[in-house]
Amino acid sequence: ACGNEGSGADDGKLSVVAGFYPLAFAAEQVGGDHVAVTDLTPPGEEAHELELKPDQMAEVVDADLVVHLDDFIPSLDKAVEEYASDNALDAAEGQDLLTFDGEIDSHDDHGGEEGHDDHGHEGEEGHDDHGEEEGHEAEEGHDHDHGSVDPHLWLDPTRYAKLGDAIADRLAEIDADNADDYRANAEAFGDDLAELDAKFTESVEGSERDDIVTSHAAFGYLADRYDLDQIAIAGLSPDQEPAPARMAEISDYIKEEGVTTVFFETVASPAVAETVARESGAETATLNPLESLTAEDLDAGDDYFSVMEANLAALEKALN
Amino acid sequence: MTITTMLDYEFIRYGLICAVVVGLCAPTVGTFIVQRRLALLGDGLGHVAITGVAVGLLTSTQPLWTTLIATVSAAVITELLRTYSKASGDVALALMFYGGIAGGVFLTSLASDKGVANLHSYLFGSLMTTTREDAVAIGVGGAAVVVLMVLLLPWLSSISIDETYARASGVPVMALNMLLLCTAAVVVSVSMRVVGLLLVSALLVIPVVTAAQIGRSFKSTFVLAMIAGALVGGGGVVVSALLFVPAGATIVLLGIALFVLVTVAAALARLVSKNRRGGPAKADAISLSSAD
Amino acid sequence: MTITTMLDYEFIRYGLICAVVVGLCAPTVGTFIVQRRLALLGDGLGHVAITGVAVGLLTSTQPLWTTLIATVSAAVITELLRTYSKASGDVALALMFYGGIAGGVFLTSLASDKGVANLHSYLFGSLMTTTREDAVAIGVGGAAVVVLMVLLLPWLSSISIDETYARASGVPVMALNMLLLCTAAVVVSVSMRVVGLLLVSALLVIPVVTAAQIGRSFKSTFVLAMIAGALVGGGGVVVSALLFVPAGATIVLLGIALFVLVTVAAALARLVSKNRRGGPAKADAISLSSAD
Amino acid sequence: MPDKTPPVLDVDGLTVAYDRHPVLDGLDLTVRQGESVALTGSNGSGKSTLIKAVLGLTAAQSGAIRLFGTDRRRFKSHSRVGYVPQRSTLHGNIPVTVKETVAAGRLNRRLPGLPPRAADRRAVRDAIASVDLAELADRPMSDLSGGQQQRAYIARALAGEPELLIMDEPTVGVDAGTQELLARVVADRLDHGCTLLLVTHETGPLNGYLTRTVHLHGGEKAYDGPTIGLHGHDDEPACLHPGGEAEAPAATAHDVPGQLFEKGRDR
Amino acid sequence: MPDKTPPVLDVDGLTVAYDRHPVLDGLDLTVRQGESVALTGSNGSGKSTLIKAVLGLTAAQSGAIRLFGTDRRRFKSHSRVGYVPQRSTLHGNIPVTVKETVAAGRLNRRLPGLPPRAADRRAVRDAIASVDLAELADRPMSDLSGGQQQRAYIARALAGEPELLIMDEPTVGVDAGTQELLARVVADRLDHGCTLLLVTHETGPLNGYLTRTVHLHGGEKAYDGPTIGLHGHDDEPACLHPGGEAEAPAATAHDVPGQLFEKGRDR
Ligand SMILES: Nc1ncnc2c1ncn2[C@@H]1O[C@H](COP(=O)(O)OP(=O)(O)OP(=O)(O)O)[C@@H](O)[C@H]1O
Ligand SMILES: Nc1ncnc2c1ncn2[C@@H]1O[C@H](COP(=O)(O)OP(=O)(O)OP(=O)(O)O)[C@@H](O)[C@H]1O
Ligand SMILES: [Mg+2]
Ligand SMILES: [Mg+2]
Ligand SMILES: [Zn+2]
Repeated sequence: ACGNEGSGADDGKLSVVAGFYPLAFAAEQVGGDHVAVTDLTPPGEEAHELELKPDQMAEVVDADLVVHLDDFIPSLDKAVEEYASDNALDAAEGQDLLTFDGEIDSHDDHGGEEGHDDHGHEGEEGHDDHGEEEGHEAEEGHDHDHGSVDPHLWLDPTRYAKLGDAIADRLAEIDADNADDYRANAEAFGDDLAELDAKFTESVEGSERDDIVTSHAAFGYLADRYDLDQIAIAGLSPDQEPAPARMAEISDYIKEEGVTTVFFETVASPAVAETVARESGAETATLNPLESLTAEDLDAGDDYFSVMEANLAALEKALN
Repeated sequence: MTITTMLDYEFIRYGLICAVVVGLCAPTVGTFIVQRRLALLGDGLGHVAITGVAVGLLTSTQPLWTTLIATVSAAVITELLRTYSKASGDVALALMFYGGIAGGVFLTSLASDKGVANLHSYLFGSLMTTTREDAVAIGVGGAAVVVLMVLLLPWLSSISIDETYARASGVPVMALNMLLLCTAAVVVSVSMRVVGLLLVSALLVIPVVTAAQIGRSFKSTFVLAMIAGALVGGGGVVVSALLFVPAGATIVLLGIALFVLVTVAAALARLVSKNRRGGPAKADAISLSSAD
Repeated sequence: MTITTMLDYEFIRYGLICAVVVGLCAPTVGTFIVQRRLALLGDGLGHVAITGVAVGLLTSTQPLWTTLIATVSAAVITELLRTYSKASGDVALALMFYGGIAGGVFLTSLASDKGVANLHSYLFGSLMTTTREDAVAIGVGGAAVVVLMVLLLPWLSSISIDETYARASGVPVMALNMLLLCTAAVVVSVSMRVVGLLLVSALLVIPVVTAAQIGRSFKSTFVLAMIAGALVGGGGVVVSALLFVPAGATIVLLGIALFVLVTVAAALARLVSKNRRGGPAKADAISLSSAD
Repeated sequence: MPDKTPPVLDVDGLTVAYDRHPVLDGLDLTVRQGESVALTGSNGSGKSTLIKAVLGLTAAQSGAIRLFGTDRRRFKSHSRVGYVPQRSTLHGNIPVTVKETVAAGRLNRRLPGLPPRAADRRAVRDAIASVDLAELADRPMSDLSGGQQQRAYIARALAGEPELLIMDEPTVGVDAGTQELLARVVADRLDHGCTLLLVTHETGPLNGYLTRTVHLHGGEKAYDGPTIGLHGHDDEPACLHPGGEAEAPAATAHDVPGQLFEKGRDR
Repeated sequence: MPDKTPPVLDVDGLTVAYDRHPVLDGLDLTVRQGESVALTGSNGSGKSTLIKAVLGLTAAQSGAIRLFGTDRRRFKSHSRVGYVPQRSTLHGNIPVTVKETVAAGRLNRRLPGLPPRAADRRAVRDAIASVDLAELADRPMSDLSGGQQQRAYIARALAGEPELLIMDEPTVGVDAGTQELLARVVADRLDHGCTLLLVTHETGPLNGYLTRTVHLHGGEKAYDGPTIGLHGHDDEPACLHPGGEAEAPAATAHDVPGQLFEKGRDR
């Protein structure tokens, strides 16, 4: 990489570039005043669809640390590999990752899980036509470019805390002068997350039901941590057009098991969830997978913790 | 799910209605579109719709309106390009395609903090999530389009078949062209919200080219295309419900299968009749000469 | 980033090289494609690539190979359809489009537990993340394509201009058609991994139609298209770096802007020369009659 | 006769140029009701251009065109004019029958959105019969031979029962039998007061009915007068024999003789 | 002469049918080197079909076709045959000049991938000059008038310096001056041993050089013999006057006279 003048160097701060919101949030929490964090995914934008613009590429090249998640934003992966491999931290490193197989739900005679497929659309050029593609098809919205590994590890507070520690270690290496501050910040971040984890455990453990019906399988880590059964309608991606038979099957299941709520995600179109809800007489509610926050969320002062609290409230209502 | 229990589900009933109506209605517009070699118009309009939604979100206007405005103006520009530059229809379409995508990407990148990211949820429907209101709207709108196209059939076919002659003989070519392309734009913009862009743009074309393999006149092709569209639409929903596969893609693949089947059958029929030509040929010749 | 510091970044240098090379090379294939009214071929091949990647993932084959196989066979099928059915080029393309998309959707839905989800990362590149190896590969491959197209120019143009005559006069039409479409398939499949599908399919068309507005012969259009492609490719990267906008979309919009500019300028030039026709007209007439 | 009937077509100082090449240069032409005019001239002399300008298919730089006394731009009775273009060709993906092709020539007598009346159907049928295509009426145009297609285009022009028939080399590729049939149709129309403007290079049965010849050369009328030498190479009568009866002074302005004259600067 | 030279084209029992309609029915035809043959017949009698079958543009149901003694399917010396199609038209988005169009007719003498040699360039230039288009050589085809375009297509066939020239109504829309020019070109080629097969409905200067006439009717040869009545309506000589010198017995098998004969069942 050339020209490593470091954009943050002007004001003496380390420059940290993060792929999308949860990574940026963790970096801010851990880095505190010593770092300037750039979130490559603008508020409200689909992370997977990100096309890096020349100025963003320059930021990646010049950054002191790039926090990314392998297989999540293809163009960032490639940029890191080529131009920032020494300064990069893969958020998945050292984590106990879930694959979509089986772990998430048991209802998949036909393709269920897998989470997400990818989609990219408006983002990079290519997609688009592409975008089209799915576009053509599906209802859309959120999506994920991940292979058979589920990337949404920040939805499990304990795994998210490990990411905080990893970032602290790297920052300490780069900026030994402030190493203690980073470690302390990471610890505080971990404590907040432990508290959140306790709240989830408490309310979910005492609940009547343990089925969560979602429009797609973004909540595997949440389900894994709290022993829930995630039943994803479209199976994989929210972009994927659901098979009518799958929708009928889930409607039947909802009726049989007395599930009360069908969840959809903030950024995805609620159409599939609403249709299944209408068919089965259940209600709909939102769960936020937190891949990115909208400008309104940020203006309203929301952050990871407040959104997770809202998710918890929605879960409590649905499970009891 | 079996073929008998399938209709117990409301969403399948509505999906079936929409698929059959779009199957009937899209080819009526599509026949003229295909005749003028604009087979990819539907897809192109879909690309432009992306820019339309982006503009709507940026200006805080209801995206349906900006989409309609964007697609209708794209249709008008395509027509003007075709008429006034040396470009043929496919070139005009290509410019619309790439301009539409690039415009959408560009606008989103300029103002990504306004929730523009979520374009696609404004764009793409799915057959299986249609509601009662959707079904009613599609039914009424579809019927209106079919009636309009049938009434104007001779005029629209004349401008599609030989535009220069139509112009010379006083047919209001420009007005009819605009009417046709704008109808296509409205059909695509409205129904892609409900049934998905792939489905509506494919049904604009595939039934028509299938019908053209066996049709012997413009009118018979028009009618056969409607029948093929409705068959494929309805059949696709049933098959997809039975086989655990997505409805939109199934309908399209079924349409392509029908096209292949019909094309091969027609080719075989030609071959067979050629080989036993001694018989019918002679008969033909006789009937012709006696009629003389 | 300023125009002077821009080239300090390696990724901009490589992106610039790739954009200019694709800008030079795509129109050489594109000229023949556009002449035969297949302007949307690039986009169609991209859609088919989706199915190719899906097959690769399902069968655990390297996706690049299945993509190549899928796009090349799609090109071959398009050509066969065009030759043997009554369908024209745009119809063959439309079938390929919709079949490609629907096939991809269908396959993914059948086997979504095999990591098929991740289609797009196998499909789409971005100009700003090209590496040295990418730049070298694109440079060598692009040069080979340009040389091939230039050498075969008279033959390829003859089949694009009047295919029936070419066949009657013994030109190996089928072989050349296949060569052309397969070259297009390879160019699209390979370079969309590096520079993105939007960019390569748009550069296949836009520079060519721009050149056709002012070219007076096939050959001059061919050359002008290469120049326009390289200009737009290079210019787009510079503009996008200066304005903080995505490179691919910028190049495409710049290309469309150039097209509009050239078209309007050409129309104005015609108008002006018409109005002062007294002068040149007379001169013309004289030179013609004296040459007689 | 010509001088007593009202003008059907009135072209006044018509100038048309493509790019930098002037094709028609201040052309005047008046055709009166009942006349039958042969429009001749070598290739590229502007015959088709004149016709296209009259029909509004090509923009004129200057000059006025009146059809039945009305300025072309305000002219709305399109059914009064029938047109056979030079070299019509098929395109499009969908089969179109002969009947459908011919019916397009009747549209200008129908109200948009309404079905054809009995008279419309009859006119189409008669037009098809008059070019002897009745047996092929329901066959797709693409199945027809070149000459048969040309006959369908002639029928299309006849279907509107026009008062002014403008035909650009209509008998190109049409066999002798049908040309005679057509000559009788034309004669019949002329008897009914119809006017005829016909571009031709050929000799044939039709030419016998063309009583006036207008010869274009260099963007101007080189000859305008009675047809000379009805049978034979009569497509260039005035120029090969620029006789004294030529009314157009332009004819004498050219001093190039015979062959060369025909391959002059206007190509 | 005809009987002494080797056969250039040999058609044996050729049968072609479109859909259920037979067009050619066991047709035999031999054309020998140096002959100049007029192929006549009413519209739809199968003239173009015969030519397309000879050139491999239409599949035959049965029969053999030999070109210069070689079966058509194995025939590779394409440069020995020149072809002017009936009704060529322009399509495509990119301008193509006259020179580029004509150069396509020379490709069969060039090696793929190699640049044209001086002889190739000269042949193209000469072909263009021979139809009097030299001044328009660098103009796009779309700027040309109908007759000028037709002349370019003729030049294209000449550019390959063929030994057998097959022309399907080549002089359609071509003015008298150019027709005479063309007649001289053809005469020159005939002098050099070239063979000519020409479809025509028209009379014109070219017809004087067509010494043999083959008349098609009902998918068979109705007449095959010397051309009768060289000037005048000579496109149907044998049928209007089925004289005794007709070698084809088929001609006498028809008992339909004159006019009706020409509009017979084969349309
Ligand atoms: N593609 C086709 N499909 C079906 N029928 C066809 C096709 N082409 C020609 N025909 C039929 O074959 C017959 C012979 O056609 P052909 O073009 O050979 O006639 P022709 O003698 O060249 O006539 P013309 O003088 O009008 O050019 C006609 O009756 C025509 O209807
Ligand atoms: N679209 C065009 N663009 C430029 N020039 C044109 C165009 N159409 C015709 N011309 C030129 O205008 C002149 C007159 O053409 P026009 O078609 O009127 O000739 P014509 O008399 O009908 O000839 P023909 O007997 O060959 O049909 C020709 O020199 C031709 O080159
Ligand atoms: Mg003309
Ligand atoms: Mg013919
Ligand atoms: Zn996700």
